[in-house]
Amino acid sequence: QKGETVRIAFMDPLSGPFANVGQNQLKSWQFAAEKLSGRNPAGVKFEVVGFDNKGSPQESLNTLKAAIDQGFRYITQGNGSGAGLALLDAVSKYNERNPGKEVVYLNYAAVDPAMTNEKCDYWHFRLDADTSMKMEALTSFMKDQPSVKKVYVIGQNYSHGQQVAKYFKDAIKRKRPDVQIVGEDLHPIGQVKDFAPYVAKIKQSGADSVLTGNWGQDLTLLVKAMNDAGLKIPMYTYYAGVTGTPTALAGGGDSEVYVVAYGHANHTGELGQMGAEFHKKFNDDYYTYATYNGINLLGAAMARAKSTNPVAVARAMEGLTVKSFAGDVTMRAADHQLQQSMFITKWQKAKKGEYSVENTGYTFVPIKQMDPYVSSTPTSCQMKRPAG
Amino acid sequence: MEFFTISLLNGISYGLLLFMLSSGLTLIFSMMGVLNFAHASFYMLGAYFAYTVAQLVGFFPALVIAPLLVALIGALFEKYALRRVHKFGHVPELLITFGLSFIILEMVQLVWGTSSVDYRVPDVLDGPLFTIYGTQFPMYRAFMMLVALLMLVAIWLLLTRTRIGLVIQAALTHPETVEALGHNVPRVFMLVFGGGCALAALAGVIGGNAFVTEPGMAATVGSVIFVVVVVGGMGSLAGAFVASLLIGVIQTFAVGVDASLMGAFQSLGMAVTPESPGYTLWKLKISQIAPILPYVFLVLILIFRPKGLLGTREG
Amino acid sequence: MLQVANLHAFYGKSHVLHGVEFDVRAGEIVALLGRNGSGRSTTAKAIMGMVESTGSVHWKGQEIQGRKPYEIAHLGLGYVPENRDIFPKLTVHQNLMLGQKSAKQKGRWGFDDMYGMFPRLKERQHTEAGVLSGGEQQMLTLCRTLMGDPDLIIIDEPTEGLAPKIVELVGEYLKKLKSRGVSVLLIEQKLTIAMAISDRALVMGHGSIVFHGTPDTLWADAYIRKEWLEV
Amino acid sequence: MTGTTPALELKDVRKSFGRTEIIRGCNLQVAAGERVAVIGPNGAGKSTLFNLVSGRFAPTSGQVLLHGQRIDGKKPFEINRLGLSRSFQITNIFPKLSVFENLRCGVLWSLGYKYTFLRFLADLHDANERAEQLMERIRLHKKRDVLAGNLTYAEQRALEVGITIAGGASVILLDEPTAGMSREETRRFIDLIKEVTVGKTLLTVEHDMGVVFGLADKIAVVVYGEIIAFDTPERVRANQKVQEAYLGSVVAAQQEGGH
Amino acid sequence: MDLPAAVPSRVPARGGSRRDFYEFRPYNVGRWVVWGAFALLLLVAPLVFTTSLAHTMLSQMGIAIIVCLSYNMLLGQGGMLSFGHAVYSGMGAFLAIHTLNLVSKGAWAVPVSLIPLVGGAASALFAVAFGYVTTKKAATPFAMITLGIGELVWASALMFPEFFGGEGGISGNRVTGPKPLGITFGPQVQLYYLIAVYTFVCTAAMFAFTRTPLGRIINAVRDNPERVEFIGYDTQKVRYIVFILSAFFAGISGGLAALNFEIVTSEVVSAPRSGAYLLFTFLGGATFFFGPIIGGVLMVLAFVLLSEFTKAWLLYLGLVFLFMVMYAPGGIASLIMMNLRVASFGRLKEVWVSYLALAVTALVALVGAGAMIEMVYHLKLNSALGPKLHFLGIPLDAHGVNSWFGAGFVLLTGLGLFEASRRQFLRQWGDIQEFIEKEIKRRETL
Ligand SMILES: Nc1ncnc2c1ncn2[C@@H]1O[C@H](COP(=O)(O)OP(=O)(O)OP(=O)(O)O)[C@@H](O)[C@H]1O
Ligand SMILES: Nc1ncnc2c1ncn2[C@@H]1O[C@H](COP(=O)(O)OP(=O)(O)OP(=O)(O)O)[C@@H](O)[C@H]1O
Ligand SMILES: CC(C)C[C@H](N)C(=O)O
Ligand SMILES: [Mg+2]
Ligand SMILES: [Mg+2]
Repeated sequence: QKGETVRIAFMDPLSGPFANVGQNQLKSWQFAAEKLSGRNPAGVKFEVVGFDNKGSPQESLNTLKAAIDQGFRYITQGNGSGAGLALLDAVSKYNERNPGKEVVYLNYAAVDPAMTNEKCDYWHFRLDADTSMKMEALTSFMKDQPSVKKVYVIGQNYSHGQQVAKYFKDAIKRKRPDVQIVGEDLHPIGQVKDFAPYVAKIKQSGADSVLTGNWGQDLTLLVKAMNDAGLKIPMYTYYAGVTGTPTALAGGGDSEVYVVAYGHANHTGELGQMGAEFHKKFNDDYYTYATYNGINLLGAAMARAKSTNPVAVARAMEGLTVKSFAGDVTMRAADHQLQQSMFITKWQKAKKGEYSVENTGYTFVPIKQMDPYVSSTPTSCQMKRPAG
Repeated sequence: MEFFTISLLNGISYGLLLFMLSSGLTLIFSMMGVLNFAHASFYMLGAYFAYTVAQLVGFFPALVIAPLLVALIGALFEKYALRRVHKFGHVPELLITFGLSFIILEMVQLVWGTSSVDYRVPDVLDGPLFTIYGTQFPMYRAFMMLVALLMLVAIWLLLTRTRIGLVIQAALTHPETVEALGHNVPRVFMLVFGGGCALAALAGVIGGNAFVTEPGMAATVGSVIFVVVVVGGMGSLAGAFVASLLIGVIQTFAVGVDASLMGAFQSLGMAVTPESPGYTLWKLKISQIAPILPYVFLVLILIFRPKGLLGTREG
Repeated sequence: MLQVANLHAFYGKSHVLHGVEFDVRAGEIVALLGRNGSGRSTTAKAIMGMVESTGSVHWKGQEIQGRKPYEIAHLGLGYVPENRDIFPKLTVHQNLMLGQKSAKQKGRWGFDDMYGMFPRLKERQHTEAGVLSGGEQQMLTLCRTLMGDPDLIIIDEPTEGLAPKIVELVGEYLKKLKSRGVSVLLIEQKLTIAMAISDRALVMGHGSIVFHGTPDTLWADAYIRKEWLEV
Repeated sequence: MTGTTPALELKDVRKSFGRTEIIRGCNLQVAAGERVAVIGPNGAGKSTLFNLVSGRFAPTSGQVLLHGQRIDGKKPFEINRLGLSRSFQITNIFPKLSVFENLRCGVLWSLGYKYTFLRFLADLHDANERAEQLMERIRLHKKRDVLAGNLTYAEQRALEVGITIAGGASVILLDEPTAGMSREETRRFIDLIKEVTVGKTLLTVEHDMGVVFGLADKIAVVVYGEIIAFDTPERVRANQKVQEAYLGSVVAAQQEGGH
Repeated sequence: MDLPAAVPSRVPARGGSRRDFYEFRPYNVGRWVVWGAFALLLLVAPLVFTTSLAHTMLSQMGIAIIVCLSYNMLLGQGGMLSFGHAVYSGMGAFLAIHTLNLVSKGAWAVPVSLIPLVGGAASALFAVAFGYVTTKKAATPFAMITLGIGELVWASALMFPEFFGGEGGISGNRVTGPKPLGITFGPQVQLYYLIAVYTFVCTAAMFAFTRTPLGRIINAVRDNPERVEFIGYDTQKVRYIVFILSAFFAGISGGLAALNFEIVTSEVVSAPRSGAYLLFTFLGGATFFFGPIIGGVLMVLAFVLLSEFTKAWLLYLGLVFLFMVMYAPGGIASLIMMNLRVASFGRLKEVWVSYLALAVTALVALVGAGAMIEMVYHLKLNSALGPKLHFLGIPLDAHGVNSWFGAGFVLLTGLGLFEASRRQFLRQWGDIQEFIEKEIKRRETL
């Protein structure tokens, strides 16, 4: 076991419109593997190889086959729940049909709650926090903001956007029944070129804050449009930190944007150093901290299982707790969802010593940290564990 | 009233923006009959060139230089690639622009990276122009509207004051005869294609910082600009202009309409519950489909008025 | 004025003209006769630089072989193609406009002359040329080329599809052109008209000139007529 | 009028494009089996008349009757199915299909094969035979597998007529079938037309008086959208109005005599 | 605008030399040989390529072949340029996976092997509805309506999770229902053979279609719709029926894809998917029946293999398209047919040497160009991992002058030699074509 090299197949878009995110995340995995390899209790080295799934669920299945043919037993994916769900399903079927050649799927960012609820699978482990967990954290923060009275919900009309809207409504009713939802808009994903009409609608509704699960262009254009119209109300978001978005946000001027995430841009300690080093090496930001947890978790599980065999490692990962950059994290056995601390961060000009995100002069500062239990949500998962 | 005014303003400015994006395509599509799928790519190139040029010499020089550079690329492409393919018909023409769009995309990613670049609105144009009912109207948006109108005037002059339009249209059916009458057809084609690309690039220079300059920007405007050209009527500049405004205004107002079929049924006394078949369809609000209304528009117009709003010919 | 020597022309690999030689002098009408497929149209196209060719074409003392069609047109050669290559989507008037080489050009003829010549065109001037009747299209092509104010005009079967009365008219106009100093190279099928107006006649067969002389000698030469014209 | 219904009848047919009236009340009765030449100055409306009869345009008013049945306003394919077929002044064939396929397409509907995709063409012996026969009759059998677009002009004209008669229509309209052909070819072609239209009603537009007088039983003269004369060749030629409007005295005399 | 190519009224005067007539028309013996070889190929392919990736790729090739052929019923045979063909293959896929799930639930008893037919029937139904409006028009209006409908369906696919399954799509399990002879379709090979059977049957059916009256009339409609109206056919109806038939086959392919991937997501109805069908059908060759077969195979190779080989795959793809459209607008099939024609006149062997020279020099040039492109990409994407990379097993140093110089040298030498052999080849080729023209003329006069 010691000195063994475990290869992980990374499958995410490396070409096409989401290549920027995929490239960054591949580098993050490779970087984390390089930094943390051999230092784990098992003494295993990790190597991450990129496969281009072009963001497509079907192509993901091809890359999965390719990876399996090349002897990979661990795969990781995160960019897009569509590909994620396809892989979860395919891995499950493959393992069932090919006993003895099992593959483990580490999901580092696909956040559809279904993956750890009704569609949960034994071979899937999620390192990110799912939409519902993030919403727990976010609403826990919002409920303490006295200024939040009238919220406008806007999102992309697809599963993620629909879920964000639904979980928000559930959670805020529980936590702050007095908060009014003054409007809700779901627009087709990636089709809106001009958000001004939406902003006009938000303004007319008298909202004092906006909640959105939008990402990419749908987020930046929304923020820009609000700025342009002089609508300065806080926005509560999920994905302001994804590659490219900070740059675009910075171009739009000052705005009050809050992000919920399991990390932030200004960590100190080992992760902080890694971030600085990553930046020096690639001139890019290291923000996919799930790679840090992922490598550590695998290492620990391999030590515990005394093997690198996926079957043993999967078993060992269940319920495993490791130290992370913000307290301990635990892989909940019931649904294979990592339980971890959550942060609310705020987008603002970086002060001296703060990390300038994407060299924009802006940063995400943590304004609230929440322990894992806060964001922990119940699961409906009925995990089918392999016999034996 | 307040919402109406603001929406109208938004609608018109969005319409003008659409026109700005599609004017070059109108020019090329209507005159040369080429479905230029790379149009949006030239738009993107314009934005990236402007980003780089603006860093070196400032925004306003970039406003001129970037379109010229792109025009040059477009003209070269016409001369060395498109022209050879012209005689094979329209599908090959279209496919070669398809191929070009891949190449431009990759080149852009190689040169400027896969992420968005920090291309900002120049300070002089940043900030609100006026405030109406407490909503600011950004100066840059007014600038965009102005440029769109200038584009309209420029193309209109080109089409009416010169015979380039006639030469091109004639050359579509009988290129050799037009040459024998003493017109340098290849040069005219090159100029028109280059000019169309320059217009796309100008839109990019202005759109790039108003929106986001990133490799995905071409794909996001890709098909909607075809809608404008077709709805307006192929071969009609005025049509494209009217179509842009119409689409802009309708789409903007549609965002404000939260009515749905479910509501309609309920007011007719029919109960629609989540269990009813097709519930998601019935509960879909008009505001939710606003951004895809242009496609609905496209299909309807082609069925009922295939010439387009102001067009004179089909196809 | 126009001297053609040893002209060969090709469509891709097929060799169509085999050393054509003739000349057209100033203010002369020359008829180019021959059977279908003998290469008359190709000769016209070769002079205009519209097909691949070798040999020599001298025009007003300049070698124009190998030049581009639009350059040749600017030197004062006009060409009326067969097939009525009108521009179907443009109006009659616009078709005529394209005949001019530039908007400012002032020539011996203007729109009014054309409309005077064929009043029918004036009536239809704002109609799309594509819907004109066959004969109207034929008139339009002729006028379009005249608008370019050429010194020599090559006309490929101008009377095809014209009513007999109009055919006569065209003949008269060609004579009028001549009287204004324009030379004409007339490619014709209808011997009657060609013989009536031309100063000289050429007969073409299998891609080369097999006869040249005056119309009268051609009338007299029964062998040529039988062998190469089949009349 | 005799007791038999005319093969083709026009009753006060009018057609305007925009504001201009092109056809101004045409009346015509063509008996079955008659050969009619339609002549008239350029732009008089001959082709337009054909377009109205064949369904390319609908008349603005008036009636068109084919064997006594109203066909005005019907679609071209409906009229064709009723037994009227036409050729075009400007060659209108299927350039990327072979000569044989062009002709076979022409016969398919009339043999009742309609839109079927459940039978092989190769097994349709009647259609194939008809197409082969036609090909021989229009003398294109040596070019059987040549793409129609690659034929010479005269051959394309022949094919145009071939497609027109392929469906076995009883009323045939030919629009300047010999345009662009040499005198020699024209003569051969006219013989061909005579041969293939035996027993059919034929209307043909022609400017070549030699052809007109050689081919037609009757001549209809269209001037400015009206039929000013419809009579036997001799009487039409003698008609003063026709001479003025159309023939022009000199040419009439010359063409009559041939060359 | 007339699509796909302007219809020349007389002899095609533009190009110069005449395009000659060649049709894919196997003689009876030849026909058996060709189809037998095709069947054999389908049969032995998975025995030759045995990795699991190869098996899924072969399966996908079968699927792609069917869908590209069905697309070509519109484009190549009917002159209908569709930007929304994925709507039909995709709808077939969705209906098929829903059917599969009903079967799994026991609600329906359709054998898994027949589910693709359900997909086909469903697509045909959609085509009955959508096609009614699209086929009212031809040429550009047709193209634009299909674009509009395609965008609408794609956008709706994400908005209606009940039917389309949202982002995750709908997944199913093909191991269900009765298992005749122990065939479960679990192992990829079993599914491959199912796909192979469908591929063979559908190809044969679509080929047969080209030999039927409707198949011929749609060609006529493509060439000259106006004239078709005057020989008794309603062009709109012709297009409509063909559109439905094409959708039927597209639906079958969608159904097979549903079985193959066991998941159907909204991407199957997407615009890029429709675009890919168009591109690859054209690349294969739309003017010949078998062109799209090549196109389908290439589509899978490009998307699955090429993208694994190199990050620059989109660039390569774009360049290939550019050059193919410029130099071989008839697609690969036309290149093959041109050579077959030369062969049938017994002159192919003369050009072998030239081909070899062309191939070798082109390869050299490509290696040079490829090395440079790869170095550029490496510098851009992976420079932090050090300047070293491997290209075709050759170690390169993206910072090293040697590598650049070497690659440039290879490229230039290759290009120079290629140009030389190209000139030589063109001369030879011209001679042969001239010979063939003459020969054809001679035979005509016999
Ligand atoms: N575009 C072309 N490609 C190949 N061959 C051609 C082309 N155009 C004409 N030809 C051939 O060239 C020869 C001469 O044709 P040309 O058109 O010059 O004859 P013509 O004397 O004008 O006859 P016509 O009376 O038909 O107009 C003919 O044999 C013809 O088949
Ligand atoms: N679609 C249309 N729109 C407007 N005008 C038209 C249309 N079609 C025909 N015309 C006009 O109608 C008149 C008659 O045309 P038509 O083609 O019937 O003449 P014709 O008698 O066949 O003449 P020719 O002998 O020259 O072919 C012409 O002046 C023509 O311009
Ligand atoms: C690109 C990412 C921000 C996408 C996101 N992970 C999602 O599930 O939709
Ligand atoms: Mg000629
Ligand atoms: Mg006519």
